[in-house]
Amino acid sequence: MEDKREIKVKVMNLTKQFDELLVLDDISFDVKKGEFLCIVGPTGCGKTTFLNSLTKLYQPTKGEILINNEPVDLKKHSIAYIFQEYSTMPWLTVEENIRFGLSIKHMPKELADQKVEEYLEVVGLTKYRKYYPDQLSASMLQRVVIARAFATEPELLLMDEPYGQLDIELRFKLEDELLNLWKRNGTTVIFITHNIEEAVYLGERILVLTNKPTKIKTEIKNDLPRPRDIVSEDFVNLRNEVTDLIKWW
Amino acid sequence: MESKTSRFMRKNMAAFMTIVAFMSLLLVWELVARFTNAGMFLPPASEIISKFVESFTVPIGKHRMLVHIGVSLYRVGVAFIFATIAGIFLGVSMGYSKTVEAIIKPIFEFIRPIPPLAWIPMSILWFGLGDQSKFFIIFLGCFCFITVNTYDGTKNVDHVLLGAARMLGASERQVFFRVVLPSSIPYIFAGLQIAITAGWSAVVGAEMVRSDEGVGWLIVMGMTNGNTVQIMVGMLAIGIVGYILATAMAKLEGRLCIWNQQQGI
Amino acid sequence: MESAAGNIADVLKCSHISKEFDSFDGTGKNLVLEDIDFSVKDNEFLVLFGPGQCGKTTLLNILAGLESPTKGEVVDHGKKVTAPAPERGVVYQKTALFPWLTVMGNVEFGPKVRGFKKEERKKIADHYIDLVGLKGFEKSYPSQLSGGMRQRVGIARAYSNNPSLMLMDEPFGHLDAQTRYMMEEELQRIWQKEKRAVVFVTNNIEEALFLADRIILMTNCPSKIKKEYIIDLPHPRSYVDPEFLRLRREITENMDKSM
Amino acid sequence: MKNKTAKYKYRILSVCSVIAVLFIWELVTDILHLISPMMLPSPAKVLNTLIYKLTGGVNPDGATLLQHIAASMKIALGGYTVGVLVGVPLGIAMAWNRKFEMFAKPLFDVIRPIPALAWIPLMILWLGIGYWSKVGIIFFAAFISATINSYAGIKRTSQVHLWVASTFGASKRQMLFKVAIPTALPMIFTGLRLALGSSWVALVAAELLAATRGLGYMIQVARMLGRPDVIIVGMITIGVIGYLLSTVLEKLQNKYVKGGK
Repeated sequence: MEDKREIKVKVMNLTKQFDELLVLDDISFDVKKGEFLCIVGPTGCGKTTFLNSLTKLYQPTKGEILINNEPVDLKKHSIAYIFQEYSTMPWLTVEENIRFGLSIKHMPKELADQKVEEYLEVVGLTKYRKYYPDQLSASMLQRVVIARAFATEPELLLMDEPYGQLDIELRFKLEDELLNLWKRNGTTVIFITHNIEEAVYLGERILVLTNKPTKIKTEIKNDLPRPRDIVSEDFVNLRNEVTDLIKWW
Repeated sequence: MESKTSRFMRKNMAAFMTIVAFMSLLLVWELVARFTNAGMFLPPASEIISKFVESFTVPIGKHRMLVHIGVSLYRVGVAFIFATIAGIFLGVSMGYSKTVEAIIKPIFEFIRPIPPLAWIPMSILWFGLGDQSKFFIIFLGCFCFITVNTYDGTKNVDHVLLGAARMLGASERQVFFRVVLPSSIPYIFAGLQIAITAGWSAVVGAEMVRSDEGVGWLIVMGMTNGNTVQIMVGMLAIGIVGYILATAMAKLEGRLCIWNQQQGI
Repeated sequence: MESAAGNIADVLKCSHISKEFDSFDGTGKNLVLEDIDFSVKDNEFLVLFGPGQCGKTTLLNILAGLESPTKGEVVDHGKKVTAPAPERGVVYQKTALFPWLTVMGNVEFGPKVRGFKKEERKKIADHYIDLVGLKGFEKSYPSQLSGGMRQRVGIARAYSNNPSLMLMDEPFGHLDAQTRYMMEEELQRIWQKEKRAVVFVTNNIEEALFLADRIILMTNCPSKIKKEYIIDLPHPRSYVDPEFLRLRREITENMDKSM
Repeated sequence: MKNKTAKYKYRILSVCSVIAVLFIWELVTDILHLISPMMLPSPAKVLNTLIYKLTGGVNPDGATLLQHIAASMKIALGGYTVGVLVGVPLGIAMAWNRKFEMFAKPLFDVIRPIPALAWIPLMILWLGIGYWSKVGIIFFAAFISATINSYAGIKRTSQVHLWVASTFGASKRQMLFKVAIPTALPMIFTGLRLALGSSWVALVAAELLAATRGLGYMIQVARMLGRPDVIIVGMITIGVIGYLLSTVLEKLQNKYVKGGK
């Protein structure tokens, strides 16, 4: 069935070249408003360059990125980006870390306090509000970063393999939490990962990338019913389909 | 696509700006010195540079510039070598054996805060006014830094590496020589780098208090007979040699610890 | 099911192992391992699987002799384990390679400290460097290798001492999902060629099921043995084979919820 | 249990070694007279000179120990404060603003290798041997350390943190105050401690050369008048004060600067 939602993000001929090395090669695609798009590619497919160029952290060599049909501008559009490396601020407590985005956006104090309380509750870290990052476990650090991103209620959320280091049982727990937040806030999410099972579990649509110079190999619709059962027949077939497109090992 | 020339410009922009900075500074200095009364205090740059070049041929005091620098370097070199041997030996033994640490560390910690130049009066009393007392001062200046850094290096060796070596069948002696020492090298070199600069500063201090030649003598003699140009020439020499010593030690570390690229002590 | 080849003699036996540490604030003690009993058969690939970071690495260190248990003992071929030894090779999560030695230097370290002659240890080193697929990288330093390659050196280094038991502490923990699949297949290949008893620690269920002859499911802190699973799926195994997925669901459901 | 007793064992060993050194020092000087008091006074002599100087004794240098300390501290803290107030902002500006860095860094790198002591003759020639020349010397000592460490601190800012800030739409100024400076704070404090150390060293040197009061002056005069006991008292005081100043700053750092070693 045709997805009638309006286009949130439009990427046209995105190319990125570092001196001689061509990393992103003429990539074009759209993302619908409120869509959960997964992007998966082989190891070394320049996924961080991809997301950084999308947000203009890296100036693209060629091509244009539009959000709500205007060129992307970090000061105007409310975007949140969760990086692969740990990005909590070691000098701030859990509470202050979550407030970081809000204070940058000069949100009035009472509204900011209320948002911080709300998202401390959502990720279950209320008890740890006064802790510093070096006192927390890996999974709790990821929760702080997710709460910080969602607290600003962004219209677009970018995630670069945030759960790579967690063990399976914990990863599913955080993925379900993410899906709930996505449904609740109607955020548009672009989730990029190496883990094929994770992409199939989360995404409404999956973009498959090639190796460097990175292009879009193909696009796969994924309308498996939620909550998805990783053991079910259809899930496994879809996972195999994506694996065969990427498998290099 | 960025054109060839503009990329060339972008890459060499830094060098270009540096030249601009220097030129403008020298120009301003020249104008101020020549045309305002500050000239009495601050001789023009051109005069200093020409005097500096001239000092390599025309002697100041008994010797030419190269001899002054040579004497100072000789004093630093000798003291630095002794300090390195003593510093590494003491640092390693304190770091590796708890008993040695318990005995020596308190005494060492008591002496460390005393600046080397504060020892000058005592060293003149003990060693007289000659080179010996200067060696002692410079030795102290370098010795403390090398010992502390070596001690730190030996103390925080990665325990997992010690475990790995023992697992592979290494005896305690082999663990010491094949793991503890190599992994302390970056720390030792960090100590040597600080020590060479501290040593150079100590020789200048020692020579200023009492000497007949050397860069320290140059500037203090300039002071006594009010010769600002000689002071500035001396300071230029001290700065250049100081820079060369520091970069040489850094290059040496780069070559010897190639494996240490990513930690980059 | 008994492992295919080799005698049934126990390579390693540990009985009633417990371990407690002084807690950070120095008041009480926190118990990390509680009354652990199991033995490792010759040429058996045993996986210690459990949530999070509690106790598994400590248990492995105790088996290797790097740490001593508070209670209980570990016996290797009848001899009490009190110190690390070449018979029990260890592959660490953070690889623990000697950064100042080249790949060849690292792999040769074991034979060298045990006094092997130059050509002898070069032959051993070349064999294992080739086995883990690092031919041509003998001269490079660890800082110049990727995560996966560094782990291969760690494996080659432990093997070069010809141990009767290989202890592996989440060696692929830091690798991305796809490189991890590759390294698991690589380890299977190496293990088939160089049969040894292996004790492999991991918190990744796919990895445990892909590699193990037997899985010991550990509880959360303090770690106790919860359940044992014999895995007799034929090799090479597939992550998406129905029986594999069924076992995976069953073990995950039995697992403690980590924090 | 095991490591508790070990800790005590080592502590006792340390105390014994200090006592042993003092005892040997006493033995060699007062008891066996192996070394002449002109070369090395006995600890007892040093102790009562210390007490004498502390309790109002003015000779041989014409001021009590406390007056010397006060004179030295006044100069040291004067030069230090100015040096740090100039050095820290300069270091931050050089590290944060590309264009300013290209312009200022090379000039700073020219001054940097010149030891603070080398400025003494120029300062004394320009400003005489009084208060201002010494403040000038100490300014250089503090200024160089403070700049180097603040510069290094800002450069240590992690790229990921900057990206996080910029995706939230932070301006360059917000990124400086909310990310770069907090990351750099530990290094800036290290700079403050190092600057204090090098100021103290430069001060002693300056007072050795030309001063009318201060600890450096005291030990220099004591040498001329053959009073090694006063020299040692002076050296111990210099060491103790240097140590106290650095510990005070360390305590401040641990209290106010959190996270991000």
